[in-house]
Amino acid sequence: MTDTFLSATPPAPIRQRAARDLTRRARWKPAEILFWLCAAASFFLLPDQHLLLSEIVILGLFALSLDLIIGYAGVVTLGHGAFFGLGAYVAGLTSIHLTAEPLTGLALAALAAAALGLATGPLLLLRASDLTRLMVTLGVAMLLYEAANKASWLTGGADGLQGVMIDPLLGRFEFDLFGTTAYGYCLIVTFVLTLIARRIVTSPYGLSLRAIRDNALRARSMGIPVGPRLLAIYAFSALIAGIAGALLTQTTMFVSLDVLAFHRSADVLLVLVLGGVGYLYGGLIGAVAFKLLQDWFSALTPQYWMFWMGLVLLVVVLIGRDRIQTLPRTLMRRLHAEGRA
Amino acid sequence: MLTILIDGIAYGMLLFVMASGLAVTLGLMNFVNLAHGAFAMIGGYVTALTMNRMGLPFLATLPLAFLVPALVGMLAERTLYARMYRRSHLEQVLFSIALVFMAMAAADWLLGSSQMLITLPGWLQGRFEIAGIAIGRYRAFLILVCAALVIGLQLLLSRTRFGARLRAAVDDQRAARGLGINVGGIFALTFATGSGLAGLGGALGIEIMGLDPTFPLKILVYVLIVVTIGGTATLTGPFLAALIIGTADVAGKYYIPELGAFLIYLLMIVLLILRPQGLIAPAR
Amino acid sequence: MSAALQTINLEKRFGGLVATNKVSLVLEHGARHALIGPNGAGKTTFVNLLTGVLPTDGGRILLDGEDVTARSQIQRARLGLGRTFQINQLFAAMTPVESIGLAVSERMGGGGDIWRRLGSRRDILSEIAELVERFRLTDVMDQPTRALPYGKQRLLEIALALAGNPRVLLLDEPAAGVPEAERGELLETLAELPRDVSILLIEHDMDLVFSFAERITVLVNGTHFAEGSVAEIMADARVQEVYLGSDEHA
Amino acid sequence: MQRRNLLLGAVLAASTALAGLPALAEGTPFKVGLILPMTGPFASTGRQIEAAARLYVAEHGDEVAGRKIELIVKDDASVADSTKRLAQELIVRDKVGALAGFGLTPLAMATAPLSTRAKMPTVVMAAATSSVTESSPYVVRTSYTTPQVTSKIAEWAAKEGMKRVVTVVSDYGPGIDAEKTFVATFGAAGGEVPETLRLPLQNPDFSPFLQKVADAKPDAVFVFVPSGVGAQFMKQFVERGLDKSGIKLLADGGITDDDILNGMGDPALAAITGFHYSAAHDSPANKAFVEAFQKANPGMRPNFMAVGGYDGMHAIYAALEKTGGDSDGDKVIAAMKGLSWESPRGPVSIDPETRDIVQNVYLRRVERQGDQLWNVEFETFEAVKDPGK
Repeated sequence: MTDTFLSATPPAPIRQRAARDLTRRARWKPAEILFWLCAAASFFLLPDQHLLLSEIVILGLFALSLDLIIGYAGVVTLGHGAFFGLGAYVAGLTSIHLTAEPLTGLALAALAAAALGLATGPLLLLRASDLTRLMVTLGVAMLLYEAANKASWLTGGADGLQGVMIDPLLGRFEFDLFGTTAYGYCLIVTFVLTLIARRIVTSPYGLSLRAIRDNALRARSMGIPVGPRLLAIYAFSALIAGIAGALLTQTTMFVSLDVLAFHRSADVLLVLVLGGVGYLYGGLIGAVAFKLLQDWFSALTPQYWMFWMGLVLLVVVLIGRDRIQTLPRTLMRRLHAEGRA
Repeated sequence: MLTILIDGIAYGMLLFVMASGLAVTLGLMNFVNLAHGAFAMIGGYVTALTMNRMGLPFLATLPLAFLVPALVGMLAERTLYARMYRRSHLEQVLFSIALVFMAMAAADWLLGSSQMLITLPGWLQGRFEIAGIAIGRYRAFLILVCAALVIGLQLLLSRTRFGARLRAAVDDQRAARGLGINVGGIFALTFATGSGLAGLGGALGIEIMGLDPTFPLKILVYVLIVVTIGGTATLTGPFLAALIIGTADVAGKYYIPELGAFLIYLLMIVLLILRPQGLIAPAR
Repeated sequence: MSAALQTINLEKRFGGLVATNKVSLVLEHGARHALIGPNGAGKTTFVNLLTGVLPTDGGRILLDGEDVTARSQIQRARLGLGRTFQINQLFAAMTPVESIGLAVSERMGGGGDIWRRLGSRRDILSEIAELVERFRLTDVMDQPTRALPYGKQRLLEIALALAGNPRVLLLDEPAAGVPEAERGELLETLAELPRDVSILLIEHDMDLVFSFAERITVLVNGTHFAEGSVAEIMADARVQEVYLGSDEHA
Repeated sequence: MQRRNLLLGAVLAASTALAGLPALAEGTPFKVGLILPMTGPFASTGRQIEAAARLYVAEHGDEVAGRKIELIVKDDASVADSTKRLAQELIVRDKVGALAGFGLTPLAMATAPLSTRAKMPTVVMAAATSSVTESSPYVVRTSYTTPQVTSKIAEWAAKEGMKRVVTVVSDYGPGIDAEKTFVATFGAAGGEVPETLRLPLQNPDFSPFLQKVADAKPDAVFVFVPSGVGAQFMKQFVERGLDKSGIKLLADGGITDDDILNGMGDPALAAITGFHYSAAHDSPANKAFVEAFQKANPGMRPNFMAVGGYDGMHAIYAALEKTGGDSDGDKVIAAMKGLSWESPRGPVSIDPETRDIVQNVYLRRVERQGDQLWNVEFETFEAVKDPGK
């Protein structure tokens, strides 16, 4: 067999080099560690900002989920709000009808969103243009929105779902007015999920996703089952989006129809593109930048903040986000290189 | 029954005029311009302001509603859009949404956030009857104007030198340049035409859809639906799509009101599953 | 014993144009078989039919005696049908190690592992190392593919196909576009391909065909035109006229 | 991880200790957090309320009972979770003494639990669903409720001898509220509602629904749609000649919103509306209000949103006056209960039981006076309570 040919010479140094190359992406980079240190520091140093920070982290987690399919699987969607909204409603309904324990709500929301992802995923596998995918996913999200509006006996319709009460986290930490528990909770959930997502995108499975994104023709000819692989990441991405939605419900103790609205899906895409796709932190960084700018501008001018927001986005795009973004990365690489030397 | 059909066709025609410019930029120039609605809004405001503040008659404002957005479009194309042609679609999305944000805030600042309304001239109000079918005068007017536009546009693209040059520029920029075609100029003109059409659509649509600073986002989804279902390869595709969506929406709400808002999305999903490349797919 | 790969009356039409006209071809085990033909003879269409990129309009395809006509591209690949592409189909952002590792781990059933760390399976690592060396990619193994010289990319193209441990390998113009300086390396590597892999070489370049192939099939206008040993084909006057003649004009 | 938990616990303990939120001492400013949709589709609501609230402060001075009044305006773009977050920040960070604004029902509903928890007086200046005041004992409303107005329209229609009325409402909370109230009240008075139509919120063309109305051949059609949409509806109503075919157009006054009434042109003349406020209300208080408002905001005419904001500020001022500057939430709310005053819209009071506004409901028709259109009142129902409770 071929093996005789292959096992002719077992070159150990080459193997080591190969191993080093394969583990390269999974290695923790200083900037990543710095990012999480900053996040942890913000919890202790900025107690006044916990409410805004919670909102940022939730949006960031939502954008991260989108990055998994856009950045890693190369499939664009404009309907990711469907999963976010479903998670939000499931968490709200769980607290009203089943249990007010937050982690149960989180788990159920995740399951529901993943199930919806599995059910609607095949629509994305149509041989179609990006535009078609965008619109099909948008259509699904809008259908869900209208359904939630119609089913007001269940969802409260346009008035919103009332009566959401969440028990203290782990039975100890009550969700306080300052948003401290909420922020801690969101931050830890996001951190854990990022770790899991990170592990997945650096696994052999994650490598195969990148291969499909870069060259689906080749991937098929290598026998990679493209459809199931994409479906799996879509469902996982939906799961995370559902958790982000559930976090929003649990920290605000309210669900309204706009969790499913078009602007939810559009904003998250904006945030992700602003932060950059395909390196997992784009969503989180984009959320920080977007929300801080928005908060700052709307404090200055509640009526016309959108103008300044638009202007900043415009300048960012025109200068080229790459150039802005690679700055820290080039710095990092330089540091890295020095560290090695 | 026929009244409903005519209402639907008029609505579809209106959608087409607004969407046609997007079909051109997206299909021919391969640029995702989500700010398309902003040009429609400019056209709408031009008509509303010249009518309400300067007392121009409705018809006289329509050429202005085409020209002003076209000029703004050309200016924006030369200064901003031209830098974005080579970027990824996602960046184009970010770029054009940023423009939408700015346009919405600017409109709010300049003109206020309330609905802007116009009063049509008497001969366009009310309705008339042909063979027992009642037809709204304005809707008949819409159908006529839009039909003329559709034909004109088709002729422009297929029969004129400009159309031929545009197609050449789109097929292969480098070759077109080699033939001495001013590709940048062609693109600017095309973009201006698309923006002007959007503006005209916005002006014609005030009476039906209203006009306020959120207009660009409000029509965005409808316009995208039309372009996606129609496919970006031809103008005939979006035209058919606009008619289908227009009549289906109106008829659906009349006959099965319970499905009301669902219908348009369901229809879109089904059509896209059946024809993922659009009604009229690009030739291979 | 059945052939490694066999087609029976394979057909493909595009509208009115017959691209593949009832082609029957037998690829023996361990074969070094070349498929040649002038431009537009339907060689690439034939490869696309074999690999399942295009659906057939008639006829059957047997892989080791098993009918795979209705199987998908992915299933055929899993059954041991490997291919290279006329125009490189590589993963531009990945390194050769990653690309080859992907192919190896897919074959070993590790491609769907979501929790394992890359580079943690020793068996896979060994195979990567051997393939990297075999295909003379050692120097560039950890550089992004897009930065590789064209000849190296061509080698990687073949390495990826071989990494799937195919029983049958279709090489679609492997030497196309390779600069003269890098050509020798490529030819050597081709010559060293393991004997137990049955190879169908689709080629334009006669030097390569004559040095590599033991048997030749000539395709003209989508039709099986002639077949025989290298010597027979070289001596065939009809082939000279139809094929080699037209090649001079091309 | 252990250490992290400990730290987390410590911070939580420290912050819950602060959560008591002591009522601020006299002399410090009394801040009012005004959360409004300033951008997006409901931006005009925010604009009107903000303008009116600022007008009130300008007219009445920024000091009450020794406390300086500060307005903090925030934009929630009518997204409920933003409203909630902004409210929370205003409470814990800016230490406001009262929250106000709330353009839409879900925005108020999202904030209500927070008001209860922080004992925060919350003045709803716009949202009109009946149940808003039931969502928290700290909520007071100075706008109106949909059933309050709708029930009187239905009564009037029955009184005028109408037998068959079709309802057309936008398919969302307030619309459905209006539909239910109309059907119940009109039915109780012996009328018949042969068809109830619901419009999707995203609905650019009304023709199919108007065709249905025409098919049913009723005496009148009752309409409830968000205010910007109303103008479109009336135009298409007239375009189809429904007014000439003898179908009367009854509506909640939002449809002939004073803010944009002038732009609607003659189609607006077809409408008979019921509402709690018209800029044409004939009283000295209103004349002064309209004049001052237009002087401060050229080109704008105050509408029902403005009067809700104006009266909301009055409620806050009057309550502070009563408590002598004490901003304790319970005391402020207690002071608001039972307040009564002469508003630009007419006499109003706060029902001590429900904390909802009690006011006159007027029936109006649109008339042209000079080159302007006005909602002219022709019938008054006095001191109407919200029938929903």
